[in-house]
Amino acid sequence: MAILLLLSVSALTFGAMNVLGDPLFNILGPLAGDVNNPKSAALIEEVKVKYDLDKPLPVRYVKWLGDFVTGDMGVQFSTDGQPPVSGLIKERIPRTITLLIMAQLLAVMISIPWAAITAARAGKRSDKISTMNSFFLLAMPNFALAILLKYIFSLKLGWFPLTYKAIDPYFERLRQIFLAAVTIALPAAAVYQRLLRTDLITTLQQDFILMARAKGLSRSRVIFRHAIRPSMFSFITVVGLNTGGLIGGSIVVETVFRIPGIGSSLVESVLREDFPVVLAIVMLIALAFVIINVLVDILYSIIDPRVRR
Amino acid sequence: MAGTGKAHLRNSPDVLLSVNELVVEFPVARTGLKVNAVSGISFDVIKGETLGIVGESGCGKSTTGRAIMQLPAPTSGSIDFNGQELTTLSKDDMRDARTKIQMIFQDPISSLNPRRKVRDIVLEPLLVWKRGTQEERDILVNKILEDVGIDPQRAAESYPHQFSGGQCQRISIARSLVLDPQMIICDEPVSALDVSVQAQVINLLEDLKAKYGLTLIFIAHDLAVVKSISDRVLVMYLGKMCELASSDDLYARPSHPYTNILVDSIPEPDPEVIYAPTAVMGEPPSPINPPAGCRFNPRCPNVQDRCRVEEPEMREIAPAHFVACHNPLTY
Amino acid sequence: MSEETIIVSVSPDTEINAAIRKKIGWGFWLAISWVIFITLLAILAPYLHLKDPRGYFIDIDGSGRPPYGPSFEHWFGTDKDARDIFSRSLHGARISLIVGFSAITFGFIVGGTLGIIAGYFRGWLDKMISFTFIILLSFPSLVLAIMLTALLNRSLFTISMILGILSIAPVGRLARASTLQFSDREFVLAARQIGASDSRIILRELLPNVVIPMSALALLGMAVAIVAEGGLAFLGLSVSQGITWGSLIQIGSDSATTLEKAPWIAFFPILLLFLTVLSLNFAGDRLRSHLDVKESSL
Amino acid sequence: MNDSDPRTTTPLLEVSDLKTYFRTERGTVKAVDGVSFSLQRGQSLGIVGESGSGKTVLSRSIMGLLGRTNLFREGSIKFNGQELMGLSVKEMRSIWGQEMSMIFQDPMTSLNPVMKIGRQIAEPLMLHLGMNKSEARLTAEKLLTDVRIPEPQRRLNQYPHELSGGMRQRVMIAIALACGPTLLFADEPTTALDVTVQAEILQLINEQRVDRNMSLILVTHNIGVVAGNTDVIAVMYGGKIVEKAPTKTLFSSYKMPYTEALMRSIPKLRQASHTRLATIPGRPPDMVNPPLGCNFAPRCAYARPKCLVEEPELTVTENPEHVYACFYPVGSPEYHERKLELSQRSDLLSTGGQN
Repeated sequence: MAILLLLSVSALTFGAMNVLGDPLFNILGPLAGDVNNPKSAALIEEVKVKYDLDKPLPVRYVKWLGDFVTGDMGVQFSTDGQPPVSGLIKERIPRTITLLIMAQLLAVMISIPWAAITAARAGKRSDKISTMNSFFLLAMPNFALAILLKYIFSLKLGWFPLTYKAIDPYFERLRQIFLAAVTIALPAAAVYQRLLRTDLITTLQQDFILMARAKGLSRSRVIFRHAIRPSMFSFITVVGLNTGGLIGGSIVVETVFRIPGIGSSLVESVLREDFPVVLAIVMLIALAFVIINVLVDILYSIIDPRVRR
Repeated sequence: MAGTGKAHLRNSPDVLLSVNELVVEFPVARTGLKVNAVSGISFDVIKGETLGIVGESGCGKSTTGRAIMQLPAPTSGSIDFNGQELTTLSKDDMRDARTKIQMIFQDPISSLNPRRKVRDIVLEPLLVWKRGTQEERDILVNKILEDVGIDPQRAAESYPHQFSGGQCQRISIARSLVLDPQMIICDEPVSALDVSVQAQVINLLEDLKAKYGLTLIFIAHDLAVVKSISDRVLVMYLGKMCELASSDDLYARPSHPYTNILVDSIPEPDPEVIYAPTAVMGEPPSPINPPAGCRFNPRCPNVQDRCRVEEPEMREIAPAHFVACHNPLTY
Repeated sequence: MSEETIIVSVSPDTEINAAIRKKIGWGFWLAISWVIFITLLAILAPYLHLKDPRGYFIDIDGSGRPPYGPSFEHWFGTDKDARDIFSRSLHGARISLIVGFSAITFGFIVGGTLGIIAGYFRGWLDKMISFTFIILLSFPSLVLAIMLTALLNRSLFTISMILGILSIAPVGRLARASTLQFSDREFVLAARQIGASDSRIILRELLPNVVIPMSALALLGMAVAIVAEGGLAFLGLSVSQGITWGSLIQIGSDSATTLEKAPWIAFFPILLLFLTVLSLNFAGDRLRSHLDVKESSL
Repeated sequence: MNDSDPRTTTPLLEVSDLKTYFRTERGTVKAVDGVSFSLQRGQSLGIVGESGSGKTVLSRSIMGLLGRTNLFREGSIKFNGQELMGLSVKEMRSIWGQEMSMIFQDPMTSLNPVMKIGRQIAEPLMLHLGMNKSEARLTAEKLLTDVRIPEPQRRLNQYPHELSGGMRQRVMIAIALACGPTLLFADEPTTALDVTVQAEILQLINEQRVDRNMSLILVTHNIGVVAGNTDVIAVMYGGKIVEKAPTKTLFSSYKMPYTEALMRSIPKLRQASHTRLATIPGRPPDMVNPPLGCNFAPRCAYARPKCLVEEPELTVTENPEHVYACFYPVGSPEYHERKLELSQRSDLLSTGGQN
């Protein structure tokens, strides 16, 4: 199933790129339409052969797929003398992964205690205030939040550096990434909190919680031993699924904080109309996302004894 | 014991419904296994009779009721209704046949569309079949609503959630009556209701049966309720038949060990009746992998070697009293 | 932090349940009012005698150079080219709202139909449709949007369609799930046993039940689409002609100096975007919990 | 209080004028509205009522297991001579599990689905009795044997979903019995089970009650369930106890027309089939706006004008254990008079050709 999905996703992406877009035009620009000029025509032929554009689509797809799995993602169209796509990705991907892991950890670390506290006080004032807070966070588009945080913490308070420099010391770079990670993490934490809170409230209304209370267990034991675990299932699923949202967020946030990661290079290459790069990045993200979903499924069955067989 | 056979089928011109060797199986998702919900049931119902089907959860009694309506169609077996074989009907013919058999469900609230007004729900079948003029339809719907004890005025402006459970069940009954069916299959119609309301609905069904000349199949897990309303009772266990007899006979002389346990287990609302249920071992096995021989053998107090290998067939041990057991208790 | 705060259901008795039915509350109406207000302003923007959104209002007499801060003349201030932010924000609302509205409409029509069909007929049809949804969901939505904008021209129509495509899978999955849930309800069985046809059951029995709870999703989905459009515009990938909130924000934040010296350029459009998204989210959420509560009390 | 041992002189549980209201947006739900009764050590009390009668809320209110938001609770609950009303949750906790415990209706949802059964039983043992892990495990195994679960050792390592419904209910009983409580609440313990399983569970509860000299409060809607299993029965209607009597007395000489109607509306196996059942018209009262007088008056065939305006108090019959709340109880002259009228009217109706 997962493999079928991976193949469909990659074929679809490849197909869309090559059918909807015109690779020839992207390489040669206006020259591509200039078939009457023998000089251009020769160039077109040359490029077609060089990039396998003369072959039918399925053949190109199979060849491209073979290359892709072996790590060869082709060369960038637009700029001669640039490193191959794989080189670009290899350089940039660690930053994005750092950013995503940091953001995900922050979001989870914030959301669990937040949810536990609000669920235990559901309906009270502190819970209502927290609900309002999460509404505000959720209504703030990530680019706007990024600008706001950048304005406050980098420009006005100066706590975080304004730009990411690859030559900076590791800690300095991490600080820059940290602010970006917070930007992604805050709304994500709000999403997780709301979900976990709802599930916790549902769980707290179940008979087995009443049973646990009737045993005379303490409040914290009831919440942490009895209520949290059965409430975690959809939480885990959503944390997994939300990785897609975080990747989307990272595209925007990397642009705002000028972090040269995968996301910002996706935007750059789209603006440059550099197809191999766009294709490689989209594919990489989609594949990573599919794999994460599969992993979440497996994790889910490990945690819930009812699913385990 | 819980077994097959057709000795109890009657050969009468008045037979309205005759079910033969009905089998219903469901696949279990992803495993390739199947649930043997109903495994070879035969029974018949004559006009004007009330047949009760009783059994514990998972015995296939509701599945049987739905299989008659082809919702979903049974895996095999034949269902003869008024001379018409239901299992081979085309989709359109089946739609037509369904108007003559109607069904009432257990959950009165879930069986009414929450977003439609009550009167429209009752009117709907007439619109589907484009019966009568608008005026005729209005008269009929109002009459039936009054017959089941619902104020038509209120029904015209209210949604189901504005009625109590008992009233919703009355509305379901009204809906099943508007197409003037010959038979109504009642699937646990009172088990979701409070006792005081339960009695109202049972009495209503008895009255309507007489007034509209209906034939009823009454499915429930409560033996006392089934006995109260039925002429004959069929006891089911794990997709098979155990015993079939007139309801008074069945209670007075239960022959199948399972029927006996069932009768014994019911706590009578009377402290003078000493409550000492016969011990029964364990709980019903899974219908995915039913036991060989008589399906009741792992729990039967009188089990013998024969019961573990040979499946008993229904046989007449007294006039109109049938049992599927190798060594029945009475007679 | 006292002990008594663990809430435990007090719902053994149905009477109590019925009593907990909620009112939708004034917050919902406030939020809806804002959405209507901003929509009206956006529609009427060309007729409101606003300053020309493309005009340059360089203050020749004053000593300063643009950008000018908020003043009586320019309520929201101006950008570096001395263009009036207030007027531009209201004109920008037009594209944002049109895209949000048409995207979610498209998503609902396509996704909703597919979802209901999959949920009602089940079987291989369901498998195929569900697989399509899974494929669509295999792309993080912004990535899919970026890929498609890269391939297509960036007109108002295509951007709306692209965001509409993104909403197909989430809408469709919800429609499928609630169709599945409702087709198990006995009233659907009851409709089949009175002999109603499939199309009648879908239209008369299922559709009202599926669509009403989903109306809450429409509000939430519109918010998502508006944010997504904002994100694309911010990245320079949205509608190539015209002003949108996202592009205004981008102009205000393209360099650290602009952001530091003239934060209003970015902040006023952010505020409008924020309030609109907040209202849509809030109204949608209220509506959802309102409908859910009613549902559960049935 | 200190000079005499309350354990011998006072009943185990004494509830007086207990009120439990919930504030909702629709108004105040008077779920339990002034209930008083007492329960002796080792005695079993059945509380019978239809849905909405307040029987479940009553048992949870006595135990103090209701959440405190939007809750109003008043009256007195004396347990072993100690006043429970006003105790903090922390103080209640030492009573829960140890002195009082509860079995719930649905064994499916009352066990933690992601915790092994052994741990769920061991938990109160370790908490209240200070046992260590291995002691608790041994005791848990013994408890499972007590509730007649085969292969107890293997069961300890299983999750609830791996057991059948009846087995789960046995596990619940084991948990409730773990710390040797003196009072056991059983809230519809067999409603979710099949009849054959129900019989076993009821037997088990009763057996354990006698063995451990516990008191039992059995809450149910099924009169049959309490008939053979309790010493005393209290009938609840509209948040109040309307009649309470020793089991045999209640069945032989009920006084409340509601009790009568309830008994006669149940189909009984011993009756011939198609026996016409008695019905109670209408539906239970709305507990936000209960009727002015007797709660049952609007549905009562014997109600007179007084019943609609004045609320009857609990009255003692010649048997001091038998109380009821009715102005015109079964057997009173007014009751007979109305009964005669009713039978004449139904005769008229049937001869008049009306349906």
